[in-house]
Amino acid sequence: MGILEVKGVNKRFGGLQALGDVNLSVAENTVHAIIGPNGAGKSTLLNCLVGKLIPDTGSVMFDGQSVLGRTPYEINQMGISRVFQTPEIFGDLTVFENMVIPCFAKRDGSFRMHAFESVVQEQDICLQAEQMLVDVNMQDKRHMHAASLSRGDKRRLEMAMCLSQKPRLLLLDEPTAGMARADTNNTIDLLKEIKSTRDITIAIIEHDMHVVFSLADRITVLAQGTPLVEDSPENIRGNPKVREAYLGEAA
Amino acid sequence: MSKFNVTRRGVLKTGAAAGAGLALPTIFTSSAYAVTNNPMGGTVTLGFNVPQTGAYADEGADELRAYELAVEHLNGGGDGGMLNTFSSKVLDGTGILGKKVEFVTGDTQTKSDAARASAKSMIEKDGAIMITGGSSSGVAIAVQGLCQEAGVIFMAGLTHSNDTTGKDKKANGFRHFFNAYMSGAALAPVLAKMYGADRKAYHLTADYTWGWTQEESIVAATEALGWETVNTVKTPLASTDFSSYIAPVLNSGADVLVLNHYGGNMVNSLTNAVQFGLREKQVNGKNFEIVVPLYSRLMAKGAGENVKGIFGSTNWHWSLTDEGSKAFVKSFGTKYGFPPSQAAHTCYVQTLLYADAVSRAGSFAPCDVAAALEGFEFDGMGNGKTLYRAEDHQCFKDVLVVRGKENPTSEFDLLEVVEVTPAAQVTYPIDHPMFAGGSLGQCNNGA
Amino acid sequence: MDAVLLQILNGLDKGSAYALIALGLTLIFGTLGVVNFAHGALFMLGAFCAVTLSRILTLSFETIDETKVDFLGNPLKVKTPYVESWFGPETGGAIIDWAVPLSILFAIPVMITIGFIMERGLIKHFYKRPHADQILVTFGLAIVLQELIKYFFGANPIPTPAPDVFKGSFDFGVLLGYDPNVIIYPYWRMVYFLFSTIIIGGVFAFLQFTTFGMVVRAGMADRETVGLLGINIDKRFTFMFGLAAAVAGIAGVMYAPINSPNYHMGMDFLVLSFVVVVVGGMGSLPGAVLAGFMLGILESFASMNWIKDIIPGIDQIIIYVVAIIILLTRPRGLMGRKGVMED
Amino acid sequence: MLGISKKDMTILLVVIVLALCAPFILNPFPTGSAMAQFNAGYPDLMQRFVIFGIFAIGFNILFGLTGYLSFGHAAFLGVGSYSAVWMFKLLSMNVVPAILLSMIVAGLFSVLIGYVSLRRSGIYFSILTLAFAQMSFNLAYSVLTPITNGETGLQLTLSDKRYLGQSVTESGSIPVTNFFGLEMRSTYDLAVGGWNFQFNAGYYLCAIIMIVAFYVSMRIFRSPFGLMLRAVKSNQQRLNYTGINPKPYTLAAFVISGIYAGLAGGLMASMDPLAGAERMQWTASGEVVLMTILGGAGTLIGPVLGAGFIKYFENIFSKINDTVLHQWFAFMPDGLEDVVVFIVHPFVGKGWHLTLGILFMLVVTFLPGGLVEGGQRIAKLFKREKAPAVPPSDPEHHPKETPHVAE
Repeated sequence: MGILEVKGVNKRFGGLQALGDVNLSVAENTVHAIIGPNGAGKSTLLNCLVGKLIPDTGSVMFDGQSVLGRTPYEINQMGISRVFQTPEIFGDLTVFENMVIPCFAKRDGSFRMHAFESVVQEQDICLQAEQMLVDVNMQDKRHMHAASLSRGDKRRLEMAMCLSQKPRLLLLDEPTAGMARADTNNTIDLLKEIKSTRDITIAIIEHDMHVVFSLADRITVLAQGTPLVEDSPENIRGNPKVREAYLGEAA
Repeated sequence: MSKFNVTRRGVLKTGAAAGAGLALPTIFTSSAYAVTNNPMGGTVTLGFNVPQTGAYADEGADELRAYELAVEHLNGGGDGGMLNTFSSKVLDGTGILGKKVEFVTGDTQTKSDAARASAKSMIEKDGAIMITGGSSSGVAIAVQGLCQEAGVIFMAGLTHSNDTTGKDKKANGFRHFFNAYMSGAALAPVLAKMYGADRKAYHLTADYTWGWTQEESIVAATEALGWETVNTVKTPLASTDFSSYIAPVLNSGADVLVLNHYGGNMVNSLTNAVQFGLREKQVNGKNFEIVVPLYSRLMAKGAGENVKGIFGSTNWHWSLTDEGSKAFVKSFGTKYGFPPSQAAHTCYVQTLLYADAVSRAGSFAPCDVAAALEGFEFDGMGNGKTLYRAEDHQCFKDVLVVRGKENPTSEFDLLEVVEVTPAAQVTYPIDHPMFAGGSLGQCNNGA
Repeated sequence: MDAVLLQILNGLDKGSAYALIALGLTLIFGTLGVVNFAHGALFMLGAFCAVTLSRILTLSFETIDETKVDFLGNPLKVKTPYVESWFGPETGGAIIDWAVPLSILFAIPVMITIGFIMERGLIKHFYKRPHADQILVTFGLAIVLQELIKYFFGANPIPTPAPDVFKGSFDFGVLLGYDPNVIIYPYWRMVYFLFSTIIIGGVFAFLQFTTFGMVVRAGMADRETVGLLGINIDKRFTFMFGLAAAVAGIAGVMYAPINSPNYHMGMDFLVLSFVVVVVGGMGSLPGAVLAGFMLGILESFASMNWIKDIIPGIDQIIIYVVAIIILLTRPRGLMGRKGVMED
Repeated sequence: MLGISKKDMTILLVVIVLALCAPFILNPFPTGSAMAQFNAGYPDLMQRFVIFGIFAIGFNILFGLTGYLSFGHAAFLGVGSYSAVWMFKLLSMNVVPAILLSMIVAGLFSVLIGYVSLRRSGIYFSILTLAFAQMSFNLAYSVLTPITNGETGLQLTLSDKRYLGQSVTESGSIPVTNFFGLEMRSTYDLAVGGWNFQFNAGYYLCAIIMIVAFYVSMRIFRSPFGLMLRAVKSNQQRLNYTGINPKPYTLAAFVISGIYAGLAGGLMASMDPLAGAERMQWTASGEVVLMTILGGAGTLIGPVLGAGFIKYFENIFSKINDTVLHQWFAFMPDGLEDVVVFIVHPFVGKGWHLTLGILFMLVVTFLPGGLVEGGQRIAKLFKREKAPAVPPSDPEHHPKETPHVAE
């Protein structure tokens, strides 16, 4: 039994079958990559996991509980954090304030009317945020506006924000899309470090095979909205069906 | 540091008199025996509170011209205007009680809030001893209430609602302008004479207090003479296009349309009604007619040719030929190049009446002034013999029934006076139901 | 039934006024991304183009008529328009009579020029600024424009009649077999409705069938991409602003005989036309037109007596009630696109 | 101290000093001088400054922090005023119950409108709030006249029953509003040389409430709640995926700002017991938007500055007439005097709208951050002379331009 169990999920947009009978099981404390050509339904699947979309049929269970019908913030409170393809951060706020928000969310839940305390007096929260900034090596940028960070820093910040919530499942949506090789390698290192130092399950959608094969423990290949095959990286590499459907053109 | 001299009222007054001789604002102080803004130096300040922005700005501008003229005449400038024809002769062109008249102006924006703020600033900051002006009843009633509380005299400008001297009357407030009841009483007999007693009327009424009192008055007056009221329809204040209210009129069986609108509403509803060709139609075998009970020449100008032949009532018109009107038109026309409006006339007269009352009372104290105005009978101010009734502070005087002129000779020559209804015919008992409720209360000297 | 037909006619007319202004607002918003609070003022300026032209046409010389006197008792100065003395009273009178239709020719260049100046001088500096700033600056501009008009023309409405031919009304009822006088409709309002339809159709045709229009539509959909194609979209957008100003202007010209123009008529329309635009869906031209007609007709229905008897005061609030219902049932108005002005 | 940082303490102290010394600060010119026209230190206007300051401070909590632009906040002010006047009519002339009721009623009303309107965002939200407010205004002006007294506005009359107080005073007039016996209109005058300073009880009540309101808003700005509100403005998507539900936060901000508006309305009625329907019109809602943006949206002190700026124009510039102009320029030779008066004339008195419009355009064009930014630029100029400018560390005082170009 994996921490995330997707069973028989279908999703149609008008005449287009975006997802057709998707079954997926992500085991705890593994890195599970989902790959597939453009339009294979990777993003749709991800959106079904986080509550942005509701599948037409099927079930999505996280740690034994259904996520269907829940809103994104409820699903996040269950322990799923999501990193976006283009970093979604609070551009108007400082780096430090960006880090503080997930810490509050973790401690206080989805809403709390703490209108009369001061942020700076919440010492435990501030310490946590500070520590996380040190962890990702951004403490010197704590007063900068997040919008003025470089793209790589934004990604790191977003990742750090997600990690500071200590999620049980981290969803990464093409974390290296559009990155230069060096940045990509840095990201891989960062993810490797996360994987080795924390008890965390990671599901990653990725185009870059280099990234996928450096990180993944299991790989699911999606094609035309249906899982083609699920296996270990080595077997995927040698699978002729995958080669034909996907790697043949892409790799 | 000993210059810091914390004083109560009494000490201050001497200081002020010693200063530039200015009336200092003293509103709302708690010390007794004083009069709000009692002028101590050689000048007296009047507050002219008129709409300077918004739809009534032109009317406000005309009021302001009249006030400036009145001040000029009070101070002995110009040709003296109505001072020469006024039946009371105490004003001699040396200001009021020997004090030179100065004035401050404010913008009512035709909103009761803004008007009160503006009046308050004149009282608190500029030391105005009397507030006058305005172009709508809502504003007049709101400012009248303020002046009552602040202890200054309010000489209303253009306000036509029955309530101003009805349920909302105040001891410190006085109205020279006529009211909706008087419009009805003056207009109905003329309408019955011109259009016959067997008529069916359809009313369109601006949906706020003034509109309602006018509708009530006209309905009562016309029904008393045999007319039937087919329907009364309220139109939203914000309306600019009245087509959907006018279109069903013809099919309602009515043969007269009464537009209880003023200002921009009146211009638009009349224009729309004429556009629909109502006046060329025949209903019940009679010519369809339109009536605008409250006319204003300034506003009628906005309706252009559409006013031709349409009956209404007005407080005063420049074509009157009595000595007072002629004197006023002459000095106003000479100074500004065009004849004054009825609003200008009322504002001019109100200023003179106030100055006269102060002079006769020998005091600026509102209670003394009020006593001098109450029951005051005068003549030579344009509407014949006039009485400021003591019980409700309403002026009773002749009312004009007018009609849009068919062949105007100039852009000012829009209305012709059809009948001058004598004051007796528009006078009503003090306990008339349309004016029921409310009481003057006690006059307030303020301070 | 007759009452309903009558109110549909009235509604079409009101609706065409709303639709025309909303169309211009949407053109500017859709192409330039600017919320133009000064659009009502452009409508007002258009109406005052009509006033100005009729003032110009009636420029007069004075002769003194000794037989009559003016209000001060002096000999009366009689004014004769130059036009009448040049072309004779017959032709001259006809020219003056047709001042409003003629004003269209006058208003188009004037309004396009005003639009160009506005866009180049002010609006273009606000493309990248928050909507709140755009609203504030255009609101300031609207105040300035209307105060200028007030300064020169006064606050009172100025009568601007339609040509005599269009006086009176047409009896539709007789045509449909009703009694006379049941469904009547003024000729000039019919002209206004037809005119609006033509303008609206013209704008759509222009956007649909010309290359220029296609580029603009593409720009409305995705500005950056079109910019990347090397098309000078800015110049075209300037032109669009001029076009929108001209549409608002001639709408104002034609509206002048319906209600005498005054300096704040733009503000009176502004709020309503914003409601119309939003109910139609931000950035959607068909939505703006549809919502304009729909709200116009519903407003007319709400003024019917028996409806007012059931719900007193409904005609005061109908537009807002409808707006609330539509926005709550259709998140982005009738035809709005996702993500436009939602943050 | 007071749970705020040293820097905030300084700002608060400045506000306190400005508010308490306003009768001096706003009356810089001797009463008799030609410039006395520009004095604003009389009770009514000072009260308006702080009352609209409160209104704008509250509005800023919604608009400045969350970015939700409400075009209907005047409705809450109006509702607050009506409740306060009703309290005076029915209960007593003490302002405390009136103000409390106005806050409660405005709060409830804003829960209702906020709950519905916040189902949409962006301009759709704005138009929903506008629609609700315009409905309130139109109905208050006409159909609801029995409750609101329509066109004239709700006022006190001699026949009001006051269950905890007298209907009529011994002298036969309507009793005045008071704070446990202290009459709101009582004023002490202080004459110093040519100056005349007025200290009004009502003003000081308003000023103290404004200081408290300012302090509360400061605490909100610095609180986790305030941080969440800014996060709502910055990126709602991220907030959702960070486990935070933006809805209750925005609704809470909406209601808080509604209560502030109700408080302002209640205070207005307490200073001058009349509630006019125009208070609820869209122009009144627009006014508070203008105040906030003009002063600097999202900054602490900006809205107060903006409120003062607009109210000053409305009340001072509108009163300058030609006679005053001639007095000012009397020192010039006659011909020149007339020319100058002719040039200045369109901009003052009845032309005050024109000046205001031009100033809006200038401020928005050249000071995107509002008057606060203007102040900062001036301060920077001075600093630069002494030392190189230090990069600012306080984000609230540097509202970033957020490009919102539609698509």
